[in-house]
Formats: sequence, C-alpha cells, structure tokens
Amino acid sequence: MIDTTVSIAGITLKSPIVTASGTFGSGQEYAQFNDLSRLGAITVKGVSHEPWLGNPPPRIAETHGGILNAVGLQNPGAKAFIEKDLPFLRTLDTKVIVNLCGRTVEDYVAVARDFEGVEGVHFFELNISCPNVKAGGMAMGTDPKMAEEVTRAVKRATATPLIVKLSPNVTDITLIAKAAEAGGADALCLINTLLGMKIDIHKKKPILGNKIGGLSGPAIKPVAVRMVYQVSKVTTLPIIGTGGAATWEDAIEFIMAGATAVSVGTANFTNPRVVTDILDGLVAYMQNQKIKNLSQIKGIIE
Amino acid sequence: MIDTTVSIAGITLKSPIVTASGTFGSGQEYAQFNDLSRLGAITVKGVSHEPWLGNPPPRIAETHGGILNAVGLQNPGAKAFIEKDLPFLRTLDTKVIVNLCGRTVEDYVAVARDFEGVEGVHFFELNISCPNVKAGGMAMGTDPKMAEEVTRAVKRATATPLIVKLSPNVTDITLIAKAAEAGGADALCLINTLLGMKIDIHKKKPILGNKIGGLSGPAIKPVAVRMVYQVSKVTTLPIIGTGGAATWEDAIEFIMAGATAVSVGTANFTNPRVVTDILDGLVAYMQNQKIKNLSQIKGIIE
Amino acid sequence: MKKMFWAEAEIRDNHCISPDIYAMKIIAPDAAKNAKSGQFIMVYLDKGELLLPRPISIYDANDDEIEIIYQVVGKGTKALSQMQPQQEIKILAPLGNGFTIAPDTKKAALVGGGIGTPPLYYLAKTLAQAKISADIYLGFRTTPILAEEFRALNNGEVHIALENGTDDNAHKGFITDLIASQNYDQIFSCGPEPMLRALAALTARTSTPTQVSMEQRMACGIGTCVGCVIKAGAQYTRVCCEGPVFDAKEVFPQ
Amino acid sequence: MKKMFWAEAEIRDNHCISPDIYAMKIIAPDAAKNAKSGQFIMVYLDKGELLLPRPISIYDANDDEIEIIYQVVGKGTKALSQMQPQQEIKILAPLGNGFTIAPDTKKAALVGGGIGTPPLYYLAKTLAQAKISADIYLGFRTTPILAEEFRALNNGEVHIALENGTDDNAHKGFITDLIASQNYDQIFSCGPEPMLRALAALTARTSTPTQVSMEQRMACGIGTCVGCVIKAGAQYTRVCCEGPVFDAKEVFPQ
Repeated sequence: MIDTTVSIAGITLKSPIVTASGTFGSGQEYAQFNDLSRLGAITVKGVSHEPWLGNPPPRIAETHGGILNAVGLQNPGAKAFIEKDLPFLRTLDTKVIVNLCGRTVEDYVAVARDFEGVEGVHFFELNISCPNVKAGGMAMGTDPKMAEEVTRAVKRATATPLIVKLSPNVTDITLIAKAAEAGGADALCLINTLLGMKIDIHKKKPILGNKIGGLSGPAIKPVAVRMVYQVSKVTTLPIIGTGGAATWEDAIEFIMAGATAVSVGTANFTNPRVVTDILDGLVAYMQNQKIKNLSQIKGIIE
Repeated sequence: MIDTTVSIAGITLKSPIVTASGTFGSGQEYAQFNDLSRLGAITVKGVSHEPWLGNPPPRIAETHGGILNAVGLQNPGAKAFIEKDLPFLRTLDTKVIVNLCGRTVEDYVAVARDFEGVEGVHFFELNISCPNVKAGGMAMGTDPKMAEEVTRAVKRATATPLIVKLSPNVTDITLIAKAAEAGGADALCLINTLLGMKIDIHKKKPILGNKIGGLSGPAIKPVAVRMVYQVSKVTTLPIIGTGGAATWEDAIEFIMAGATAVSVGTANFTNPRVVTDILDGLVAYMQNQKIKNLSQIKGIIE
Repeated sequence: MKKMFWAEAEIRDNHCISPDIYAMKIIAPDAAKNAKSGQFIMVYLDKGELLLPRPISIYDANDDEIEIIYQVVGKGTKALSQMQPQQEIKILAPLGNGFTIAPDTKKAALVGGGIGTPPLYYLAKTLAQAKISADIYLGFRTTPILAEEFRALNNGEVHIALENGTDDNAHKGFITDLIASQNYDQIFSCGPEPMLRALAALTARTSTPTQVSMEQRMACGIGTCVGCVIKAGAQYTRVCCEGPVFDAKEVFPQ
Repeated sequence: MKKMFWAEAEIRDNHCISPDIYAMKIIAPDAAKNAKSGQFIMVYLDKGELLLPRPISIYDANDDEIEIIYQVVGKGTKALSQMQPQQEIKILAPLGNGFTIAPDTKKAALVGGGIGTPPLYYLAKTLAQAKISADIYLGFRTTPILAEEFRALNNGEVHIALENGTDDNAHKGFITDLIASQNYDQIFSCGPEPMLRALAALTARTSTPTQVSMEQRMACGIGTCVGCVIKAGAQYTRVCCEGPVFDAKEVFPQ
C-alpha cells in the first residue's frame, strides 16, 4: 500500500502534486479534464489588495522549450477573488494556496488581512519574485533583508501558514531562502521565472509589451532542480519545487533534489491533463519501486 | 554591397559570427566542414597557466533544449596550447580569441604573461564565469569588486585587447559589466552558462560527476538576449552576445539587443556546419533587407 | 462555464488549398456538436521545443467533424501541415464566445481579410440556414481563398478585393472601400487588425453594430493564464474567454 | 587529423531485429570506405528539444553503406527507430580510433555484451578476411542477438551466455566465465562496464593484450568539447578521440 501524502506546515496534502500560481486559474477550467481532488493543492492566480490592471499585451512569447510571460499579475483584487473564485475552490476536496502579491510591505500585509476570517484558504504563498512587477515583486525577492522583512510582516498579520516563493534571479538563492526562514516562513516555493526577452526581428521590437518577461517551462528545469537542491541543504523548511516540471519523472527529480511537493505550471498549457498524467505516473512508479512513502526518496541526492 | 565586418577594440572582424570557447576546440576539427576564414573570430578552449585535470565524468547531460556541461576547463596548459594548437590557428585568415582561466588573480596574470611575445593571439577572453571551477572561476564573476580587480590586473599585464566574459548567475549583471569596464575591459562577452543540475532518477544521483554544471543551448537564449539588452544600455563597450544562438535569426536577435558580435557554442554540437549556415543566412538577410552595415540594426531595441 | 472537450482525435483530411494554407478535418463529435461560428480550437503539437498549442478558428463543423483552415507561419503550423490522415491530434474545443446573431437581424455583412476569412464561413452557413441574407466582403493581398465556397451558399453578394492583385472580377484596393455599412443590421468581421480598425471606424459612422474577431498571442486558451489580453476600454480583456469576438466599439473606441 | 565526413545521407533500411533493437543502413560512400571496425558515427536528430547527436557504433560497412545497430533507450533513439527508408539523415563518420589488429595476431577472442555486441561484427568480418581465427563470446541478459551472423562468418567458435536465459545452447551466467584468455594473442571487447572490468581483470592475469571499447555521455564527438572523458591512469581521456577503443590496462589498471 503506497502513501502519496506529504505534509507542509502540519497540513497534509493528498499528493505532492500542486498547481502553480497563474497557470491553473482557480481550478474550475481544469476540473473538466482532471479530478482535482487528487491534487495536493491548487495555487490560485496572484491576488492583490486592490485590483491590478496588469501589463500591456502581448504578454506571451514562445521560446525554445519555454515560454515568456509578462502578465503583470492582472487580477480583480482580493474582494472579487473571495466572492467569485473561492466558493468553487471550497467545494473541492483539496488544499488551496492563495498567492499574494503587492508592491510594498504594506500591500502584502493588506492582502493577507483581506482573508481574515475567510474560510477555505489553507496556505498563503508570498509572491516576492514576480519579475513583471516594477516595484516590490521581484525586488523584494532579490534582497535578503527585504525578503526577511516582508515575510515577518505578513507572518505577524496572519495565522495562515506562509509559503515564500523565491526568485531565481539572484547570485545566491540560499541567502534569500535563509532570510525567508528567519522571517518566519513555514515553507518555500522555488523557483519563480527567470528574466528573459525575445525580439521579433521582423518588427524590430520585443515581442512582449513589457519588453522583459519571466521564462518558464522545461527549458529552465535544470536551474530549478539545482536551486531546490542547494536550498534543501541549508534549510529544514519544506520546499515546493517548481520550474518546468512536465512529467512524473520530473516530479521525482524535484523530490530527489529535496522538494516535499512539486508544483506544475507551464505544462498545464502544453497538456491540460498533465497533472493527472503526472499523478498516474507517480503512483505507478511508487508501486513498481515499492516506495511506500515519498520521504524515502526525498532529498536522496547528497 | 553589404559589409559584414564589425569592430571590437579597434580590430576588424570579417563577420560578427564568432565561435564560443570550449565548443570549437582550436578550430581544426571544424575546418573540415566550414570555411573558417569567414568567421569573425575563433575563441579557443580555456587555457590556464598550468595544465588542469578537469572534472570527473560524466561531464555532459542533455536537458530539454539545452545541455549541461561540467568539463571543468580541462586543458594541457598555455605552453602546450602555444606549441600544439596555435600554429594551426595562425594559418587561418581570422582572428583568434584565447580564453584565459585561473583560480586566483595571480593565475590569470600568469597565463596572460605566458602569451608575451607569442604571435597570433588577437584578443584575450577573461573567463571569470566558468561555473565548473571551485575557487576563482565564477566566484570572480559574481562579485563586482573581484571582477574589477582581476580585469585591472590582467589588463596591466598585457597589451592584448581584453574581453571579459560575464556570468549570468548574478542578481544584476549590469553591475558586473560596469565593474569590468571600470577595470579596463575592452569588450564584454555574455552570457556564460546558467548553473543547473540533472538527476538520474533511476540511479538516484546527479548525472554529472560534478553534480552541478553549466546550462547552455537554445533553452537559455531568452536569458542571454535579456542580459545583452540590459548590459548594452549601461556600457559603451562592444558586446559579444552568446547563449543559445543557433540560427541566423538568433544572431540578428542578439545584434538588435545590442551585441556587436555573436558567439556560437552549443549549436556546433547540434550541427557541425552551423556557423556556415548562420553566416549564409545573415548575408541573405542583409541583402534582402538592404542592410549595408550591421551598425544599422545594432541595439535597435529601445 | 462553457463546455469544452479534450479530444485525442483522428485527422480525417489535411491538404493544401492555396500556397501555405491548409484545411484539416478532425473527427471530434462532441466538440463539433457544441461548436458555434467564431469559436476556435486549441491544437496541441507533439513538438518538444514548442510548448504552446495553436489557437485556430473553426472553419466549419458538422455532426462529427471540425474543420479548420490555417496558414503555415512558423515551425508549429509547419508541423501541423505535415500531419497525415488517420494520425491522432489532440485538441481542446470549442473555445471562446463566437459570433452572436441578434434575433432581429435581417441583413448582415461578413467582412474577412486574408487568413481571417475562414472563420466567417461557418457563420455564413449558419446565417444561410437561418435565412438571414448576408453579403460577403473578402480582402486579400494577392490570392483569394474560399470565394467559391462562399458563393455556393448563394445567400448574398460576394465581393473580393485584392491589394496587389490583377483579377478583373476583384476590386483593386482595400475591402473596406466597398462596404456601405448603412445597408446592414449587423456586420461581422475577422482579419488583420488594421482592417478591423478601419472597418470599426466606418461602421461607427453609420452606427451599424459590428462584431470583430480578435487575435492575440495565447497560452492556455481557457482563461487561466490571462495572457491573451487586448485593450478594451480601460481594461485588459482575454481574447480566449471574453473573445475572440468583441463588439467593435469595445476594442476600437472612436 | 583523421578524415571524417559530414553527410546528409539517405536511409536504405531501418528495421527492428529484436525487441527495442534496430538495424539501420545508411548510404554514405565516403564514410563507409574510410570506416574501420570499432569506430562510431554521430547521428543527428531532427528533434528540437534534443540537441545532441547520438554516437552509435558501426556494425558493418560496405562500399557505399554504413550499417548501425542500436537500442531504443530514450526519446532520441525512439525517433531514430521511426525513421523510414529514403528519408534523409545527417551523420558524421567515421569517428574514433577503432580496434587495432596487431600484425602478429594469430588467434583472437571477441567478447561482446548486450548492445555492445554489434560493433564486434565488423571486426569479426575483418579478422575473417585477414584469416585470423577468432572465437566469439557473447553475453546477454535474456535474448541473444546476431549469433547467427557471427556463426555465418565461420571463423571460430561462437559462445553465448545468458544471465537470465533458458537456452540449452547457452551458458547460464556471465560470458566471462567461459573465456580462457591464455589461449588468445589478443582480446577485443565491447559491452557494459562491469563486463569489461571483469574481463580486464581476467586477461591481466594471463597478460593477454586486451582492447576494450568504452562509452561515455558525449557532445561533439570530434574532440572539441572534452566532454566524453573517462579516467585513464591519472588523466581524463576523451572517448571520442583517444577512444572509444582503449588498452584495457589503461582504463582498468589492476
């Protein structure tokens, strides 16, 4: 009998497969192709205290084995999210991670407080790594002091377990990881996207309206696996590994590198049933390998 | 009549297409499939003052749209290079860039001095960004002060024009670029590889003997284009753009982003005739678009 | 939420109908039965370096089959064009809102430009079945496509304009030159943005209700990534969900 | 530098000879004429997400054709196995040093393991033509391949060992169990590293000259990237240039 559950901040997830913020909406669209109750958690699109307009289009560019996006966290704000999206999420038998975004420490605290007394949110994910937001966003995730400060402030403002999502666009990600831990993070999620650019040589301008965007997809998986590995060696916090995971083998790779759970993002676009495929593969692997619990292979790489 | 020449540090290259260090040997192997005299320059494999053993195998791992390598700059030392490889290079009607590697400032100065009075070397490329060397290597390329110091020291030790090759594994590459400029660099080459890792889930260990290696190939091109674009906005130094260039369109993209020349690396493995294909495409593009000189499109992206 | 279908479908036919333009028939009964004109499908490529599915408008839908007509513009559509009958293709369909035919519509005009022409065919067929007369205006750079198919519907005039063409039966210039919008209750359009913009300006002067089908670089196709937006008023609106068909006034305010 | 040829060659044949094992004939006269046993070729895939060519040993070479036998182990070889006759394939060949037959060799043994067996065939043929007797020792997990082809050369005994097999004509166990190395002037081998290591230990005791063909993850195939090294003494040595065939003493010092 295999056991696919994993635990993050004392909360049990049914499986280590989680969806990544900004790629799975609020789950409803993908419920037509997948049994969402098999997922460990659904991470919903970034939510801010006030509505955000987002970046000018085009927001998407395809690259070799990856995609660039510069959505800029367009969202209708926490109030609209709670009214429109959360009711559906509450009907699901899975955990919900709400991705919080802001430009200042106060913004992050404000959006966390918007959820006070609101049921159906199991984790917050502090998005201090979005490359498509001018102030705040990634800036907070590339400076250890700011990362620690904003983590501490949000942690004080809420009792909801806090995952901090880290940027890969740094010289040493272990410093940011340790700063988030010092600030009171309950878990880490890494990596967010790598800053990238694509030029339309015929039009002689960048494809993205924002010029620069965030690179995701299988192209960046080696960077993500490396960072999960490095961070897992300097912290005892659970890690949600993410960055290009598209197959069950990828999920196992992240887990062996040190991740407790694996978040699937861009792959949902390539195959809307990918989370189901990954889960099926993962279960088959565990059965074949007689792995009763994923803790047997978690962080097995020395 | 189109003119494909470009100029770096007062030296004219016949074309903007250059080969990347560590992927083209000393040119001899590829001379069987390519007219090397059409190239702007050949960058030879990293050379150190003393012979270097390199990293334990495996040194190569294939990833989605990229490859990881952890060669560790195995080389027989400057003396052997001068005796065995340079004579062939001197017979070519193209420029030669010698990639210098070391672990300390003294190492870099020593290998630069090894070339004192040696003919046939047109540029040095200071490799302060190799991720596969424990001390020195990338460490020097991720700290602005060290980058400036080593650049200045080598610049003092030699009259050969100096290209500094930058690491992408930094929070802000423009700081390193400016540091290299302050140290006296004549040109910049970017990007070196991104740190990455791949795990063999069946063997439960990293594929690379060195565990972590450098990611190159089309997968990383968006990161490279972005960095070339950013650096070109903060320096007047000529830039050799590199990172995943595999087609003439890629070459144009780097040039539009701000590069004076484009270095082709991993693509040589995918297609040993790729530099010829790129050159043919570039010439056809210039003819079709009636571009007389590449300065007309260089850095055209605002 | 609208019903959409994920199908590992069989290709019935895939052939070139004009230089670089292909027609593909896909056996997908659920999607076909639920498709309406102006909607699109996502076609998933089996090409490792290209991650995103291609959004392609529905040209026609029958009981068991969806037909798409697409232009080869890059590696992805090139790969698509090389697929063979009986091969399997993954699609998600139908997607988007589609055209809306107001109940009181008596006479409509359909204005297509280039590869924007095919999605109007299913609409033209639907209008013909509903006995709503529809004049067809099609503009191309040099070579018309589908003119015969539209004429065969025999439900209104078919006008062709060629920018650089030399056809005696075609107007030389822009298709928008030919349209007297005051003659229509409703105008439906799909084509390059400059054409849509010109049409919107034209029909605004006669206050003729106009629906335009918009394009944008797209990732998920189902509204989750908020990637495929266009500006609509002060907001950014998703082409895949709120569109691809918009009221011209919304996206081209005069 | 050795001569190598870049060819956009035509596939003459590509078929499955055993589960997951394929034989491909490639029309490449220049490469074929220059090929010697133990060398390999680089096969370039047309698959965007897989950048590296696949190094595959030469099974046989004739006037105008190189034949390779390969195992499907991943996406790249899978794609290779699906290629059809008359399709074009890009190759670089011949590469590496190949086996060296010392002038005074009278009796040789060829020891192959699994998918390491095919490269020995061209050597066996060469030895037969040179009238140097050669006993063949082939080890497999469960299913032998090419045994008949070796037997047909009729130039020595052919021994088979199966680790988990049930063939009455095969030894149950390792192929190295069967080899009396003192009986041979020269031993040539290709196969999994544990087999080569065991063989090297065995032949070291009788001081029988032994050549082993080694494998390593490879990028360029022509010596420029210094990626495909193995440990040989205190140094790292390139499999693609100094190898793939090494003196067993060099890579498995006793």
